[in-house]
Amino acid sequence: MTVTASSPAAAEADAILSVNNIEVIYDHVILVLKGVSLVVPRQGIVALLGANGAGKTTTLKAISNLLRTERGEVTKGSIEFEGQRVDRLSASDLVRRGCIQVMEGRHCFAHLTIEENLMTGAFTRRDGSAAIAGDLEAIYDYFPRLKQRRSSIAGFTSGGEQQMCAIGRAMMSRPKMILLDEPSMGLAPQIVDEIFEIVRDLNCKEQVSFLLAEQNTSIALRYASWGYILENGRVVLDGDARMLRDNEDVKEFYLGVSGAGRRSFRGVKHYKRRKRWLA
Amino acid sequence: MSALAEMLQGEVARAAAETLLTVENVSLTFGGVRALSDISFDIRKGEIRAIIGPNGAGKTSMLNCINGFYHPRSGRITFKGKTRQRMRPYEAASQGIARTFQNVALFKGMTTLDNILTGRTLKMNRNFFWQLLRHGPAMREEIEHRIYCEDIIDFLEIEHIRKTPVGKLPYGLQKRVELGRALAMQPDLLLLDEPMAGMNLEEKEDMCRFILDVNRHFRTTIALIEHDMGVVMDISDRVVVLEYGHKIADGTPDEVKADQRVIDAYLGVSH
Amino acid sequence: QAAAQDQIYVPLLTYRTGPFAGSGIPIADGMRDYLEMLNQRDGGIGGVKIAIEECETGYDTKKGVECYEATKSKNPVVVNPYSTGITLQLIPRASVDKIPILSMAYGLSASADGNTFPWIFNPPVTYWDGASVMVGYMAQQLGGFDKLKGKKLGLIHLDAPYGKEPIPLLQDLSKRYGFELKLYPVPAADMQNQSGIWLGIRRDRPDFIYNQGFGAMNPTAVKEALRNNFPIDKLVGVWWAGGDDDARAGGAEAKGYKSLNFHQAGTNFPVIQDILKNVADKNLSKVDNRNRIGENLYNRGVYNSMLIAEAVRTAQKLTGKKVVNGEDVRRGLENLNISEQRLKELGMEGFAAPVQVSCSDHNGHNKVFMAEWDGSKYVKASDWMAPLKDEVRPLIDSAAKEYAAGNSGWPKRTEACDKAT
Amino acid sequence: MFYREAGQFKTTYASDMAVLPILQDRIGLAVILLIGFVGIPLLGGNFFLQTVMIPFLVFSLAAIGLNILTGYTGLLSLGSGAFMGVGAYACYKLTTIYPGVNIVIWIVASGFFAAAIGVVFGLPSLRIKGFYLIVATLAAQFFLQWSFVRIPWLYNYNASGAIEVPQRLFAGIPLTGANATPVTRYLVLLGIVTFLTWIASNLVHGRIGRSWMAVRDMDIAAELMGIRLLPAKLLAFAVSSFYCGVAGACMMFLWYGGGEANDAFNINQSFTILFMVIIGGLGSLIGSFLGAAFISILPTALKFGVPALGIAIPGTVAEHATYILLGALIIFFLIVEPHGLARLWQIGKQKLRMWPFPY
Amino acid sequence: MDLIYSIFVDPFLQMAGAPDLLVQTLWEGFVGGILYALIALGFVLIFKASGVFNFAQGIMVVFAALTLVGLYEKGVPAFLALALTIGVMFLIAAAVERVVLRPLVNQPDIILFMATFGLTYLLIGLGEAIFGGNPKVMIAEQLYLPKGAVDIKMLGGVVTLQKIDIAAAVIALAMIACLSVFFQYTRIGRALRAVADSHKAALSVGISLNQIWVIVWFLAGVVALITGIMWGARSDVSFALQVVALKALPVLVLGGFTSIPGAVVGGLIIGIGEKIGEFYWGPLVGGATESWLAYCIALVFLMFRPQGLFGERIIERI
Ligand SMILES: Nc1ncnc2c1ncn2[C@@H]1O[C@H](COP(=O)(O)OP(=O)(O)OP(=O)(O)O)[C@@H](O)[C@H]1O
Ligand SMILES: Nc1ncnc2c1ncn2[C@@H]1O[C@H](COP(=O)(O)OP(=O)(O)OP(=O)(O)O)[C@@H](O)[C@H]1O
Ligand SMILES: [Mg+2]
Ligand SMILES: [Mg+2]
Repeated sequence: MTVTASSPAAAEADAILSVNNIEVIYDHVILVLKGVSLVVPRQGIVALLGANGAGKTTTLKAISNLLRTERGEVTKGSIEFEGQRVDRLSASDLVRRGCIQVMEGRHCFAHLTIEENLMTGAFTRRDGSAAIAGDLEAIYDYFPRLKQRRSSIAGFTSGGEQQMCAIGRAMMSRPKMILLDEPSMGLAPQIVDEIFEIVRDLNCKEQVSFLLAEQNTSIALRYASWGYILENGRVVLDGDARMLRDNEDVKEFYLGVSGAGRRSFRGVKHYKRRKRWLA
Repeated sequence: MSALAEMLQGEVARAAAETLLTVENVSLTFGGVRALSDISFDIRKGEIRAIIGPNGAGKTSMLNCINGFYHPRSGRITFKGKTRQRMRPYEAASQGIARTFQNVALFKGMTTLDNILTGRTLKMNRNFFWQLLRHGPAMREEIEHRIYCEDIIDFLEIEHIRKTPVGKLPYGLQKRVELGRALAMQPDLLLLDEPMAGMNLEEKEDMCRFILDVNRHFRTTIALIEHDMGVVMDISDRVVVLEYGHKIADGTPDEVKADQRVIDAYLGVSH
Repeated sequence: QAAAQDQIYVPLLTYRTGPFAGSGIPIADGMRDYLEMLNQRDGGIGGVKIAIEECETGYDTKKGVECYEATKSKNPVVVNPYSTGITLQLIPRASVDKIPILSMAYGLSASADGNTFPWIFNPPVTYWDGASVMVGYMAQQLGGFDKLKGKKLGLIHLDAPYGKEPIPLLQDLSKRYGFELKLYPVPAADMQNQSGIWLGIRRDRPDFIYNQGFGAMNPTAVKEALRNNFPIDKLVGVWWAGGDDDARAGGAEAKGYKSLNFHQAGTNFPVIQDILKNVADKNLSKVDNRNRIGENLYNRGVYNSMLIAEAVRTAQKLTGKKVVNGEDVRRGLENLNISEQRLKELGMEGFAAPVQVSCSDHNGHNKVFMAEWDGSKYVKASDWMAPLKDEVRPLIDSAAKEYAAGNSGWPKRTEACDKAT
Repeated sequence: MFYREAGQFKTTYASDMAVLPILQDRIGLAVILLIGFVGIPLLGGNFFLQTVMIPFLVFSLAAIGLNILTGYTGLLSLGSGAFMGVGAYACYKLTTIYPGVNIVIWIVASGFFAAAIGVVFGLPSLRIKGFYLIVATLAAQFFLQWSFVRIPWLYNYNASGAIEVPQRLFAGIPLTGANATPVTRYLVLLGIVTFLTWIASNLVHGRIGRSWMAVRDMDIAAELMGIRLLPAKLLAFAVSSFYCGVAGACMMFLWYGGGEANDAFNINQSFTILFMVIIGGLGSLIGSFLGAAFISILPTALKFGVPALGIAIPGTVAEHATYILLGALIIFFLIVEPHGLARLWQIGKQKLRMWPFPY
Repeated sequence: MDLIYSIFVDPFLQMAGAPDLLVQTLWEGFVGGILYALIALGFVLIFKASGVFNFAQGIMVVFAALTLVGLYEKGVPAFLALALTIGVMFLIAAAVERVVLRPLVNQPDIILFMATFGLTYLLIGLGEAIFGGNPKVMIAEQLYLPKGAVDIKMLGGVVTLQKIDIAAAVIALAMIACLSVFFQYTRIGRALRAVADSHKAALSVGISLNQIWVIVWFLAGVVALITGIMWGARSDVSFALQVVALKALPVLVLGGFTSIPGAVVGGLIIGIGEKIGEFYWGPLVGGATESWLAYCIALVFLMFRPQGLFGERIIERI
């Protein structure tokens, strides 16, 4: 059963990003995405949810054109950013156009210092060093921890610090759209909240759109306006975030609230098996 | 049902009397950075001990000290009654400490099964010449361990990826394989570094179940780093809280949850 | 069709590529052009066309042996390996395959012993001969063998078996005549990077230096000698260190650089004129520039092919057959006797010294001379000098014995010797 | 469709852990062995055996050796040429000192000498990693090569400075020396290669192979799993050098039949073997064979095969074309499949499995 | 006893006895080191910018020098030939980027290393096909490189400095200074280091590898040309020159793969070390030690600093 409520017509008209029925194959033989379509409205925050291996990361990489570096390719469908086909561009072209990805698993430049890492984010910018320095300060304000560690070699910083660095680095490019892959991973709860606050901030103040692949469903749905649930390379459910939050199945399996409130992790039953939307 | 649970609890409590590992006054610095200063705590046999704290607090560094990857500048670590200053990581492994890593550190070119079998290395002792033949005793040994690993694979429900190279697995499964590899070592002390990062609720629940089962059935002592407070508070017996390399709290989940310093430093208001 | 019944198949293992191509190209051109000239001018040897086939070795032993294997089935009358490494490989095979090996003034010195090596020929001289001439030359310059006492001879050599070859002989001679021998080995990887070696030479100040080098090592040595103010006329190369390119790198200042030689450079010989007329003019030569005909190494190729042709001719005479095979040419080589008279007929008067090879002596230890670089070409700068055969021969005999002993199962010579003709 | 495991159930772990669990693969291997031991000696001429098959087998052996070090253990080495040299000289010394012992025994035994030397030069590998390790192995390469010239005892003080291979019999037939026919040499070599490949396959599929791969993929984690790095790396060096050493001995005694080892075992040899391993596929035994075939046979095939087709090209042009073509093919194959021919082979099998569906 | 004397005492007595020779040896070592550094520089440039260990640098040196001399022999005036050669190097850079690097982005180092070997084969084949295998004489004079030597009387002897060596040192040092500044203090420099760290991450922040690679390979090509001129002037221009490029390996490793100053310091240590070693200790073991001494020197340094003198720290974290 597909609960797909058709996306709001307004968003359709002013989509910053639209992915139309793409198929992705790795290594010429492994079919991972089997027709995924999604739309991110301008100035929207869209969450991409799904279990491990559903294909969230793959979708984001397909959009940012990083697939090719992993011997994957988009074999069908099209991807449009601001109304133009981008699936034949290079990753750096896309960044220049204002769409940047924060990769899952941090990927800082290990041998560069934190500050140099952040500065590489500004590589495509042409608006002068004063503006860049200003943004750098802004990022240090968001992440004071980074300021403390600014001259440390990134490879030696802690996992969470690297995660902040990766997010900050992407923000340095002043994008119109950020593809965030698991931003909350490895961050302390406080920081997670802060990050999502930043997301909201950027979204409101600077009109940055977001596509979030996130495992922390409850927080993602709290901040997003629209959500897609991916399973096995297909979109199985999508809808308004509030609607998804109220969906019983989503509640049960993604939010962990059953009738009696939050479940305890200690009491998890062995035989429990999640209902799959697809066989 | 609850009787059984109580019985289990009681057993845990009895075992808890014994300490497995004590950390005394451990300090660690990198250049100018004080990663750990004067940390002391202990881990009792059979318990689940959580280590929490903000990013960069020194949690991972603490685990690294325990299994010999970092050498503390001062302080003592006593494991199973033996105190040591410096030791090589493989010595820690051979004494029965296994761990998983924050940044998945699987052997990317190998299959799931091979990764888990690697965990059995210390338990395999047919010598080089039998290995050359891979028949007779060597093969028997190999099969014996294979059976053990198959049990783990079964337990972790990763049968379907048994022969897939792990490099291409999604992140969550990689974490699970990593747990399997650590379990294969049949450790006395299992160190888990953010085992649930990057998982959704359901997968976290699965993971909790595995951890609890391991703890209950194999009596494996577990030290756990995790940022999901729900998980930590639910499954751990005692919690240490670190901040900027200092210990700021130590106690049962409920005690810690109520500690004002912990709330300020780490939990924030929403929890 | 190369091995057709009415042809004499002469494969040429050459190297026009690889790091030693600089020496390989002129030699290959010379060898080829002389045989081609015979085909054009005389219709071959004794009326039988020569089927010439080049096989590229790149001076690489593996490829060389491949070439040998590939040509073997086409009944070659003689094989010229053109690399010591390849020669060493082919020596044991020759007697089995019944193909004579002509390694002209290179290869295994011991193979001069015809009793042990009936199938291998290395005329006209061995490296030991060359080194002995060097000592003789030094004595001559100083005014007699008795003046050698207390002098220093440096040997700069490639640090490989080829380069080390003269050492035992020079050691013997240095003991005998009381001069000091200094060794300067140049590692193959550092052929073009000799400044360290030449510092040592500066320190030791040898009176003469003998250069047993090859390829890129030679021009570098000449340049380094100049850089280090070593008197260039005291630097003498073995014949393989006498390429035009070797000296040319030093420019005009290299004037006076010497190299041993057993044939002349230049085009002033009827034989070279014939090549120009019958080959180059008909555009049958592969040389990229006509001026290179007559260069030293080109003429070496010509000389080499002359030996081949004469051996074939001798074989035809001995057997009465027109189309000869490997065994016949082996006999031809054993009876090779190129006299002054014959040289004249060949258009090589003054080009080379007479050569004689015998059943027991596959080398002949023939005369050589000193060629000198005059700034643009090599000229003859001494009389023909005979090697110190008495010093060389015992060394060859013992080396041959050792070789046979080391290769247990080395066959005793079964091939009969022809009566001297 | 034709290649799939469907219907082949494994009821024991032993059968699941077999190196070739699929029936079709086992049949394929049997066919290859049959062709190798019977077909080729019967049908291949001497030229084919001598210039194609024998070099191919020798290089395969060396490539297996290097693959164990570089492909399985992740230690980059440019010293394999010299380790082959050690094997060749060891075999030469052994058979000249003890001429009575069967040469095949000495060929295999010479591997142990190479292994010992390999261990010595492997010692720095504990501290030095990645491309930096090249230096340690290059030191081995150049130092050993230098010793081959500089220590006359190694070549029995021969005037030629070369290894002079004496005639040795095997079951009454000459196996080395001038009188040995290519067929005998080929068959014995094939026997050695088959045996050693079987051993290598046992090693890499067992505990030791796993610990090597663990060291390769993440040495820190491997150590934390209880694998001691130094012994594991040194063992890899030893086994790898053993294979290279045997390959070197085979090269001198069964292929070259003597020669200047200084020249034969130079740095280019080391490079060649490394390329075989990379082109073939790091960490794959089949890859070692495929790589050896590609790099050792292709130039020969181009050189002698093209003229045989009736296209007359002068030797030099052919040589240049060979270089250009070989270079282009290397790049081409890397682009098509960076993980080497072995991976291409696997993907091919995968496609066969799916056939007639694309994926 | 004798051995100890000849190892530990005699060489130093020799040094003291003939200080002029010692100075000369040091100078030769210095010059040799500078020349090594030039080759190593080409490697470093490419390694720093793409993490590619460019085996083809040696053949690029030969190819550049051959193009220069070959054009001159065809009658092109020397400086025009120089300009044309630079153009050719640019074309090579562009072609390499397009054909080799772009499809291989984000592949393991060793694969890229292997690809550069394919490139080496290609260039050898092309070079020999175009220019022939004959060695050629470098047109040093036509390029107004100085000739001759300066003799300096000192320490009771004469130390000879070749003018071309002095020129080589000056040119090399100037070039190295420029490149260091470029890498350390410019935006592009930082981007290059990022690329070397991780292709994928660099792509994700929008660094366009394509342009950068062309720039860097072109720079390396120019360095190769200068190297070719300098080495060619020392001996001649032939394919054998390629072998010398191997010597850059210990230099690189010693200095650290990613460091431009490292290439110079490494070059000097190796250059001077091997000359002194060969000159004073070489005769004890029969000479020709230069073939391996460099590697052993580098090995000794590495045992203490596994990342080389100036290399980036090796990051071991879990
Ligand atoms: N490079 C690759 N080659 C082959 N298969 C791949 C590759 N990368 C990913 N896959 C496969 O694609 C599928 C989707 O993976 P993806 O990483 O997109 O999942 P995900 O939804 O991001 O999961 P997670 O939440 O664990 O990050 C998985 O089954 C994975 O095995
Ligand atoms: N090898 C090292 N060299 C230099 N600094 C280090 C090293 N290892 C850790 N640090 C520093 O020590 C501090 C503690 O790091 P650690 O990784 O232990 O943090 P953590 O508590 O695990 O944080 P997170 O939750 O973000 O993973 C960090 O600031 C880090 O930069
Ligand atoms: Mg993902
Ligand atoms: Mg951590």
